[in-house]
Amino acid sequence: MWSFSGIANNIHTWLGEHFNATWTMIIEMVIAGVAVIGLFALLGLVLVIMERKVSAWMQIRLGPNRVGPKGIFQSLADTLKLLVKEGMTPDGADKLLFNVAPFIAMIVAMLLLAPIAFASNFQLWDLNIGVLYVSAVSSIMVISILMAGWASNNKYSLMGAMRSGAQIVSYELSAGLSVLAVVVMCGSLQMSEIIESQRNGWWIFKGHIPMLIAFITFIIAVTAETNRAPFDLAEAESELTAGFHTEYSGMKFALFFLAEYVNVFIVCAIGATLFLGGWMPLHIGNWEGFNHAMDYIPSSLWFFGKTFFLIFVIMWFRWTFPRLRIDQLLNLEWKYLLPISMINLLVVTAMAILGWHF
Amino acid sequence: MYRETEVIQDLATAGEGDMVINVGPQHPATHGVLHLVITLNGETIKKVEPHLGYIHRSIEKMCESLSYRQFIYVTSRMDYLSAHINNHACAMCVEKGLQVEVPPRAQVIRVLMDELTRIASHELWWGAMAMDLGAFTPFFHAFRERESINDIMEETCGARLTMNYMVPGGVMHDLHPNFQQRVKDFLQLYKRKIHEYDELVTGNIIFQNRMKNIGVLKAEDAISYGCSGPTARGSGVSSDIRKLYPYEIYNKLEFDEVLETGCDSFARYMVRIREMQQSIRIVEQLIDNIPEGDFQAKTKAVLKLPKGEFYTRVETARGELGVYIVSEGGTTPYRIKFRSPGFSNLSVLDHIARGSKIGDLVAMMGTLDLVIPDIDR
Amino acid sequence: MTNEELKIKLTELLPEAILEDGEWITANTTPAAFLPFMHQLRNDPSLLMDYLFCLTCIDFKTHLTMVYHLSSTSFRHNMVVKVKLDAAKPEVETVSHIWRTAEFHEREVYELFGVNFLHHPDLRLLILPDGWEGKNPLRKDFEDPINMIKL
Amino acid sequence: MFVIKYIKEVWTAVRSLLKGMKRTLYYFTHHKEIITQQYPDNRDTLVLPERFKGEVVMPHDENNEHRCTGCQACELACPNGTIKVIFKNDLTPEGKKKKAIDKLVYHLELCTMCNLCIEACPSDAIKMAQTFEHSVFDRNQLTKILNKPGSKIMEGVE
Amino acid sequence: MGASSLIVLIIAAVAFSGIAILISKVLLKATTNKQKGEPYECGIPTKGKTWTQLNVGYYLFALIFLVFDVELVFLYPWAVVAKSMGWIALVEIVVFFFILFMGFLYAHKKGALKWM
Repeated sequence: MWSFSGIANNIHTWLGEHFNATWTMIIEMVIAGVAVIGLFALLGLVLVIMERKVSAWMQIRLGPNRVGPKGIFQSLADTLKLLVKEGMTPDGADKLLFNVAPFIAMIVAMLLLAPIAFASNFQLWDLNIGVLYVSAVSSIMVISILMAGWASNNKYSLMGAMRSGAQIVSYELSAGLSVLAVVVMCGSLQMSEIIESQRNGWWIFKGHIPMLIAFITFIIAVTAETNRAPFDLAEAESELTAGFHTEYSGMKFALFFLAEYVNVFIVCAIGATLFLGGWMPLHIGNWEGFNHAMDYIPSSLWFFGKTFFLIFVIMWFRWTFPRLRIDQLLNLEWKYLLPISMINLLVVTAMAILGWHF
Repeated sequence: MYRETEVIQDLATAGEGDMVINVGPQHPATHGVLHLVITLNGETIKKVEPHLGYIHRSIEKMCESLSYRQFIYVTSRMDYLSAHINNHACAMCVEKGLQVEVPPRAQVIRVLMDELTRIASHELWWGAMAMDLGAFTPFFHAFRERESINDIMEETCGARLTMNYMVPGGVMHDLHPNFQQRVKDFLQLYKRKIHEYDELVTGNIIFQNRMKNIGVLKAEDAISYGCSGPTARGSGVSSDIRKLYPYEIYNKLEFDEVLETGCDSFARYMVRIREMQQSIRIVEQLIDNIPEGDFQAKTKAVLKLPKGEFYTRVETARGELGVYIVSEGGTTPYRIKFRSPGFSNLSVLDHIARGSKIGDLVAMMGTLDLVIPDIDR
Repeated sequence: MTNEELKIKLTELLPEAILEDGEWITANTTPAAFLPFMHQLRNDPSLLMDYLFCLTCIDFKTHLTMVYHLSSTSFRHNMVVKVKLDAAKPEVETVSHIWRTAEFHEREVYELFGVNFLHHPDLRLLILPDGWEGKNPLRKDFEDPINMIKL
Repeated sequence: MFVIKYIKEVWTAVRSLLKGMKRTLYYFTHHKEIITQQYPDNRDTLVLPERFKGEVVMPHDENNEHRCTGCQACELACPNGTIKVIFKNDLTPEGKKKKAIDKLVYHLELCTMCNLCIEACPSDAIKMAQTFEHSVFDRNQLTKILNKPGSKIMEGVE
Repeated sequence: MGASSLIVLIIAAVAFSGIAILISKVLLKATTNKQKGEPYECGIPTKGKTWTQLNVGYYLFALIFLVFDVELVFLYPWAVVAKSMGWIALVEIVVFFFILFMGFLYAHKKGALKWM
């Protein structure tokens, strides 16, 4: 059967036959680098057109439909437009921080790709603290936003940056707590082991209602962490015009934009891995025939299907809800999500010890 | 044409840790070229200072050189969302001076058009306000209904926004033969879709939290600030000119003056939502009972108002519009004053915004339903 | 209160005011007697003119006339107050502390007609650009050769 | 009690949000409800109502004759000075001099489509056309001469 | 690929962004003028300094966050072994959460969780 891990292995053995060990490693690194860049660019293009189509259909309009068949090349055209725009730096800005900020956003987004299992046995680095790594690295994101907002020398940017600081920092807690629910259940921080523990069913089904609550708090928290509506206070276009990236234009803006979308993809991928079984196919009890049929679908398709479903949910939020106010946003976290996920974690622990799950 | 000295003055009065920030004239939430200078302490608003005049065209001065037939068309450009009602007010004021009796058919047509305009205006307000709060989808949903009203207008009046349909003595054309059918279609569409407003916006918990107890305007303040229309009625001040000083055939119609006692942004929101239903009620009463007859009274080719002063008040979608004509007996008005609802409603913004968050300011501006050409004239 | 009753009441309040009939009673007063009269209109328990719905000015070339349209939200009667001002040096007391809406309207009249409102809390330009000098646009003698197009 | 109130609060909030999501999902799946028009593509089928006020035109019949007597009623009626009538002297067949319009200049860029000129015209010489694509690269092109070159007034129109 | 993948990813991110910005620099000739360099504030020149002290009402959040984040880091190793340790883990975490929750309630009562 065709699979990503097969391709990776083939390349590895072919390189091993023709080159020595050092060269093999270097070439593999180059291939990996090019592959992630390609994935990055492709994700940006796909997610942007997806967002535009989803929003259009929810808003009873057609959406982009001129560039290419059904408008699928629209985001390519957008990229070209952004390429030829001037990415200028305002006169009063802190030039170094201003120009470094988009790089940091990109590096964070890129680093988060490392522990994600795209298909069975297809993972850049299966480190044994995968979940902790994700929550550690993702909090660097706030630094790039703060840098961008501060360096712009623009009042709107500054306020947007301050807002997002408070926001991302707060929502990290409930995201972390809901991730811990899964960790308690399977007793490991390693991505591959978490996926393996879901061979006989996904955690969202195996863990009953507490797991569902954990999943919902996770989705809400990561929506807030990626600055997506209804938690897009850092941008809040009707209040702060464009928030922290008001002064950014051209390619520097595009990098922020891309980083945002890739972040959405990553958090959805994490969510899919932890709660929906990653690349694991859907298996129901002992329906042998059904389970076999499901196994024939490639694991990468399962992974991307689940991830894109979660991305759709996050887009769905965006195009349905009004934006929260900053104090309400923090109220939601501190008065609702945090206590709920704390109690939920206790319930999950009790369930794990009692073995009240499949 | 920014006023540099004024911004500096605001800066001078700002205290320690305060930030003076300009919202507008190029800002997505001000729906036009409104310029607010806001003094902020963190996220909390300490002062809001509107600076106007970016699209002031001095319509009052222009009207002084136009004849009584011509000046009506300029007023479409004031509050362009209730252009019809503006024209209606001017036509009524001229008729008052000429002492012309408007035929019953024309009266009914005018009222029908006014109410359709009111619905269209509130639809746009609804969508735009939801957009201010960050929900984009309602805007397009509102436009679906608004568009069908615009189509009706286009068919009968020949334009979609600045209709120029009212003339002194009646209306310019008779109704289009399709008019009744199209309006009935619209009523059906509206009734089929009205519950979506509730699902998408009104009932939404985020929306309610953004609106309730925000921008509290007490009744006595509303009166003192000269608020009118939904802004005043949200504070429980009865101010519907259609009820208090009925014009045309409003005293023969059955409709309620919508009053809410919440005094906050949500009350103002609910007034407009319920007002749309009252307008629907009026349209329903009239659409099958349009009397036959002339659509325009006979008037002279050149109109001359007698020496004197004439004042008419009408209820536009935003509140009370007063047209005050001072005539010296010539063919052009000596002085015209438009008492626009937006101007008075804007003056209340500073009062209600103090002490609230910057996100609330946007919600408040949304519920005041500001149309900048109406404020600037 | 009907117009007739209003007329009797107003003669009581301010005997020297010249009352005109019309759709609404018009009381002509002088800048000197103006402010106490307005106070009475607002506070007299049988009048309670608490709603100032229009405030404007008319340039009659020889003089300026301030026009105040008042209404009562409790009794629903309306009336008009007029004050004649000197064209060369128009000055009148502000009413912005009686009706808050007057603050904005008076600023508008100040810049468009050049009427000086005494004791106004914040008499600055509202509509005209900063540093506007010269004549007031709504005066009859205003000429702007660049922006005004004569037909 | 506090806990029950808390849970109730959360539940009503979530339900109100789900209602909104149900509505958007409905539109996401029902593409028949889409109302946008594909404007430049539907030019051929786009029919504007006959009363639509697009621009002022002067209809000519097949003999290149119009109905304008040059009475200037439209010029007077216009609030913006959009129409200017320029005269010339024509010779009638009997050899007499007769005043007739040379050019009826119409400034589209000034026109507010108020329809007053059409209402004022005593001989129905002008009417509103249903065109609306008026954009040009040069503002001068918006100044139009309504009567065609060499056109004459129709017989019997006074 | 192991830890070396992090180096690859960082290089890839920098290369990607750098190349994109370089391409856009190459593709156009930038012109500058005074207005262009001004910070955007709705078309009005900014008055006053942007980099001033400002009251964000956020510093208290930062402190509370710090408390909770440290707690969260402690929870990760606990979570891994919780299932194998059995009831003792639950009791431990209940006590831990109880103390934390008291602190949380204290902060709440003090009004530290209100946005100023």
